[in-house]
Amino acid sequence: MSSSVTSFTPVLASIVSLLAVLPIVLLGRSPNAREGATFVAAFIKFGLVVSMLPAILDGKTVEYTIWEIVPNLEIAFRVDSVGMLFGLVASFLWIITSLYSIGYMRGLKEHSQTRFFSFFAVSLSATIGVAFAANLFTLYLFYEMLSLATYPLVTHHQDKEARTGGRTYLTYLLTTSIGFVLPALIFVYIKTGSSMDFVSGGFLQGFVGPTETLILLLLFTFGFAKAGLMPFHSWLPGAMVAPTPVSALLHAVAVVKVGVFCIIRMFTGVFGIDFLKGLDLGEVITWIAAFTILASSLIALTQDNLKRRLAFSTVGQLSYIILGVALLTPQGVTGSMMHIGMHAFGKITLFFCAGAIFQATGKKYISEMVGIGKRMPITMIAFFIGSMSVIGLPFAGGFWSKFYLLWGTVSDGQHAMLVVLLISSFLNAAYFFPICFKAFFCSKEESLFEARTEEAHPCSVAALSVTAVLSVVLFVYPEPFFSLAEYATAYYMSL
Amino acid sequence: MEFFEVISAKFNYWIYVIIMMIGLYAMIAKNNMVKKLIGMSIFQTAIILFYVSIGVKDGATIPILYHDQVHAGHHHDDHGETAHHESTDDHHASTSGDHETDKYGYPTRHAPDVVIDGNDFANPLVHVLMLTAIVVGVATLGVGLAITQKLHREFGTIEENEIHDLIKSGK
Amino acid sequence: MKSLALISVVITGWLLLSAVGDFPDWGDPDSPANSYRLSQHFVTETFHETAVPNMVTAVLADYRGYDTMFETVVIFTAGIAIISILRVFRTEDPGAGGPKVYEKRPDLIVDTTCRLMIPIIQLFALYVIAHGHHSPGGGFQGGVIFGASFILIALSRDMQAAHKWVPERRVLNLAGIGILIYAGFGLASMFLGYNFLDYAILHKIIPATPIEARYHSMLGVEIGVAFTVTAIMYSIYSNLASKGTMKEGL
Amino acid sequence: MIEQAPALILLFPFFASIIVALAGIRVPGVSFPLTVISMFASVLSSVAVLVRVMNDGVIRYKLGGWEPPMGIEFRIDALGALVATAVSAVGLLAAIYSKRQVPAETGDRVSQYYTLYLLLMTGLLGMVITGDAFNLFVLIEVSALTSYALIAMGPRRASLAAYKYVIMGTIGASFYLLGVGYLYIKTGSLNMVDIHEQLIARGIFDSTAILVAFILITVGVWIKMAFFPLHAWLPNSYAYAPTTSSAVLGPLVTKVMIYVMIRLTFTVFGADYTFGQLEWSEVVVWMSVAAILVGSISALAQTDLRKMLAYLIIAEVGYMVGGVWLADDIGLIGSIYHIIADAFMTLCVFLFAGIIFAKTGKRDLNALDGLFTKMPLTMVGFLVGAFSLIGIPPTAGFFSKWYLIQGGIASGNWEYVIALLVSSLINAVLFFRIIEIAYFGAKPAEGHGDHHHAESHDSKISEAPLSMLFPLLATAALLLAIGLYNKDIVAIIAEFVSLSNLGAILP
Amino acid sequence: MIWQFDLIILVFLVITAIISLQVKDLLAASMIYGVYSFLMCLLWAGMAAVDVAFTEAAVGAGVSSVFLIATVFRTSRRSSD
Repeated sequence: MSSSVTSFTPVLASIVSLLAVLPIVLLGRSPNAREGATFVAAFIKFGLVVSMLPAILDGKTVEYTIWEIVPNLEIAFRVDSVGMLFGLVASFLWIITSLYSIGYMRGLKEHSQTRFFSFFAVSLSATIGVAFAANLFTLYLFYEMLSLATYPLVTHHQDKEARTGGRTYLTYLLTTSIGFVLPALIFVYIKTGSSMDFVSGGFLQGFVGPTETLILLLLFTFGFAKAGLMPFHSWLPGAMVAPTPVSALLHAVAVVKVGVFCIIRMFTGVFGIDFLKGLDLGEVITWIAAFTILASSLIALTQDNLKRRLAFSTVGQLSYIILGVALLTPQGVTGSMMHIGMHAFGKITLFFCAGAIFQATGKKYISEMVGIGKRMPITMIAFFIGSMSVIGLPFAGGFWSKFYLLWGTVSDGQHAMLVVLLISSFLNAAYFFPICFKAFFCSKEESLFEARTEEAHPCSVAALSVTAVLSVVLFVYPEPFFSLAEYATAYYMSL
Repeated sequence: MEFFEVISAKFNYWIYVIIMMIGLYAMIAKNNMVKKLIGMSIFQTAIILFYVSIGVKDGATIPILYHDQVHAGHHHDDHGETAHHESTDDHHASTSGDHETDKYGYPTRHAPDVVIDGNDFANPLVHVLMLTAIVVGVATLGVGLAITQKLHREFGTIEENEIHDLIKSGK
Repeated sequence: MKSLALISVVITGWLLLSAVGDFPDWGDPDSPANSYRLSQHFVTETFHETAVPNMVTAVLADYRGYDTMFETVVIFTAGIAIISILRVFRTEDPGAGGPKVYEKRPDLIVDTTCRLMIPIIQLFALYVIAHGHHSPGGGFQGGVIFGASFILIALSRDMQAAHKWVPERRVLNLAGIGILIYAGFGLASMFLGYNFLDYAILHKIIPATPIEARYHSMLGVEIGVAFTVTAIMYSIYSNLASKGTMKEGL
Repeated sequence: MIEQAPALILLFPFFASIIVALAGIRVPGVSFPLTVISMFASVLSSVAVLVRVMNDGVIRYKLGGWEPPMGIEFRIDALGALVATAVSAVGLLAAIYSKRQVPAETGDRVSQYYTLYLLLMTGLLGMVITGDAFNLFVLIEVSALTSYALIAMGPRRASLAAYKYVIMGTIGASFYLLGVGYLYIKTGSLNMVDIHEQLIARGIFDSTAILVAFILITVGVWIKMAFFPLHAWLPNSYAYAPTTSSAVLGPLVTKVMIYVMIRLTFTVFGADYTFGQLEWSEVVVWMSVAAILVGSISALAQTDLRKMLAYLIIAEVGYMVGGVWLADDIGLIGSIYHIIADAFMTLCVFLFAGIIFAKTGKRDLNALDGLFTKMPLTMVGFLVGAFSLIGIPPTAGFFSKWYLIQGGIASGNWEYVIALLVSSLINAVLFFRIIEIAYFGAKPAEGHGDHHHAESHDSKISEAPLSMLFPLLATAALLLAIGLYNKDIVAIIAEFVSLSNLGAILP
Repeated sequence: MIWQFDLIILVFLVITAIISLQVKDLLAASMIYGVYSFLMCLLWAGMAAVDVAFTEAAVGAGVSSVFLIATVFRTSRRSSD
């Protein structure tokens, strides 16, 4: 991990989608060309990210400094293994989601599609920016950009409900980022006087006392409210008013993962695992995460709206990631990082399914979906696979990350957390399987659907099939995520 | 008399404060706009009084040179002017034997023979400043009165509380 | 409002009075203000440096000429401001509200007296302007007196009579030209290579030594000031007295 | 001519104002081009001076050729040159905006308007570059008289506001004058630098008169800048003035007064005295906290767009005064940087308010209904300004908050930090309220998935005319540029701050 | 400068200032303000500030009073306080 390559690629990877906004807007009159532009940008982006993969797997980092914006503080990019992992997931899923959104938006004849695709591209730019940020300042910059760029997406419908959802969304995100992260950021800047680069073992050690560390830790952990840690989670269900592709990519992948990614960065690159271990501060966060996991799972059980249930499931799953890294054990950290990828594929499948159901039948509530398996078999099979992945059952990628998380609890003797994880897995199963079960196994009388097969727009179906298949593939071949996570763990825990 | 001596040493400064406070009070408390502006003028003249008091010197007169001093200067001046018209160089050769000249041969000091005692004349600087302040005062008064008239044209009154009532009642 | 006023008056008054004890005695020639080189210089050196016996005029128009230029600008601003606030250009009903101004009764005594007085006033004003170097007075005082003579015309006859002398356009032209005269001296110094308002360099274009150039330039700027002040004083009066209509005065 | 650049900064608008007054009455059409040309020339001169100051250090320009303290001098250091550049640039942009609105809002008084406008700019620029305490008073009055008139040219309520401003402004200016008198009686000098030297030479920092002078000057300047609780004149004045007037008064008058406060605090009294000897920093910072909170919360209660912005100015004034009185290098840098940033962001939102008023004729927030589809470019410009006021990177507002908060933390004034953050959030609420109205419409559709209501607006794009749009977008671009190049601006400011001797007096 | 003379004028100044602000008839107030200015002018002349006194006589006692009176004629003579 010592050597680094200077290359403009990370910057390009980030801004390519920002640049794509121009053709998207200009081609707004002809939808096919516009979506073509989106795809081209998406593929270029993915290609750029992948092109850096060999270097990362070689143990190098790719760096580029744009310029020093505040004295001693640069806007800089650095791709390391964690960032690469996240960047891979996000840029790949953009392609899939674009495919899916075309189906969804056209299927429902949504308005203002140009605006939708433009801001989608901007959001992706911000996401990759976060993934490849070299220091805390750059990270914050893109974090804020993401909050604002997603606002028009969340409120796409421009009705009263959207306004309420949008308000909640921004209130939570801006309050926490301006109220918590910004002062913490400036405090860190003053205390260390450094450029706040993420480095192995953190850079805070020796600059701040234990109390300050605790306060900073809490400020950062809650401040990155995109991670949905309770009590700052309620924007997430609120944001479900967005069109489903938005919910899928942003609220199962980009936005929330940006939140947890930031927290991982805090633990590994800012505070340093060893430093936190020395002060015994991980435990505070683990308990908060544990509470969030259980509470959100229980709430999810009570939800009838499918997207809201998925949203609360997401809240819980995000806390897995936080919990994993807060365990401060190598296996926990590895599990956390892997979970970013694994959960992404699982959850996006689920959201795609929910969107496809709405698109084809207009149904939003779980109670209305009895017998839907016969109407939309592909979709519901995919839904089943996605559920398995999220629950952490074998034959889906989620198994591996769950496995590492559990190992992480055991290896450090934190049995309480082990219990929490197990209970929550059980709860996960409890809120997903009934849906699948009732979809397929119901009597003719119970079924609310006529027995004819009618799937959603083919683009949508293709998209959700791909992600479902990939979830299974990741069980068989978790290698890319696994090795990246291993690298990262080794680097940040100086093993 | 000693008591008066003590008082006389500073009483100007005390009374200027009193006058100024009268003006300030009127500016804030009065309702009538013209009254407020009168208060403003009183307030400003009090400040001018303060400044003028700074410049007073015991035993000094108005800051204009005595006639004989000027006369000496003017004599020289007239001479210089005529000489200048004829030939600059001659003029300086003849008159500036012991007087300083700059590199172009012009005198650097007018009438260097005149001796002026600094304590003979009151401080002219404050007078200059206060000329400006008086002008500023009348300018502000004029603008204030113009606004008052405009308000009267629009609201039909020059009492501030009545205008507030009119605005509140939505007229 | 009254209590607020009382509180602020008491606080300010107490503050100001508390500092009085710290002042030098009234009339003390050795107080810092009077003995510092600044005022000493103005008293002892003004004549040598500018050849003007009235130190106030010299300091006003030369040493602090920049201030004085803006003093003139203040007057000018006030004139323009009052026109922009009050003047009614359109011929709609102007004097809505307000008491009816008294019927104009031509009064022989007033009329005759003013007729006699006004030339004298104007002559005196010119004297004050021109003789400001040697006696109290100068552009401001003279200008105000000159302006007052027009005000007197407007008061004793009516505004239209005064307008024959100084129609509105001419007033504004005079005011602008006054400032241009003042600033023109500054600009001329600048074009000749010295700093703004450094009259000494003007000896290159007027036949005089640098010191005399200062002396004469001061007269020039005083005349500029007088132009502006005359015009604006009358302009302010005519606007205020006619409530912006410029039709009939008081 | 480069030696004369300091004088040219204000001579261009000054001469132009006279020419406009003379020629504009006959040919009203010349007023606008003359104004813009002279302001542009003024910007160029300011930039020239700025470059020279950065290369050669402080410029002293002796007016009339007299050696200070006998004569008046311009004394332009890095701070003055920077602020002069910003002021003239804002003046230029606001002038361009006024092209259509002046005839529309002031009727027959176009030439008077531009005369006053240019005189206002003359006064403000003069205040920035002068080095003489009394000259400052004269220029304060020039700019004050023009402001009164520019405000009173508005509709009915504007006159009342202007009247209050006359009274308050005169009290403020007179206090300042009195304070200068107190300094003069103790030091005998009027030149700012010379006063400071005399204060040191005579060793009279303990004197009550100096203390009272300090209080009078500070309070006088506070009144002029509408610092809480002396702000009562501001909201109505800026809200009811013609939009063209508030577009130039809002950004500039308060900011220049803050510059004056900094100038007097550091050049005349010196940091040692202000922050070392007088231990009032705490009190003033608390006052600024109150200003920030009161300004923000009052803004929240407004439905009139410009009144809301006027209250925001009060909060912003609190930022800057607080930043100065943190008595911290970074805080001071933040304050000065905020002067620049805030001038442009206030200009940006006031231009926006003006455009809305010009297009719809309405003042309240509901006038913004559905504006994203009708005037997308205007909204883009506004968004940048709004984000800057909220403090979202990479706009200028973010970085000024960055430095201010840094100063607050470094000096341990946590209440100030919290107030800044709270006000940021309140600004977010304020502006997202506007954004919501513009985006969703005043009354969004009830049901979910009303997908077509926006479609009906699409065809009706009706942007503001270019003379209004250009300044708005230029301001927005400048805000981004100021944000992105904040390091260079801060380097200029640091030049001044390093001379301010602030670091030495801190414990 | 004769301080007894000054003191008397100063006392009169305070009195005229108060009266001009208290009297309810604005025309009278304007006139008394003129008196006040004139006294001020005398005082300054006594303090050797002839130029200032001259200006005050012309501006304060003269033109300012005329402006005030013009406004009073054009608006209203009555004052509530």
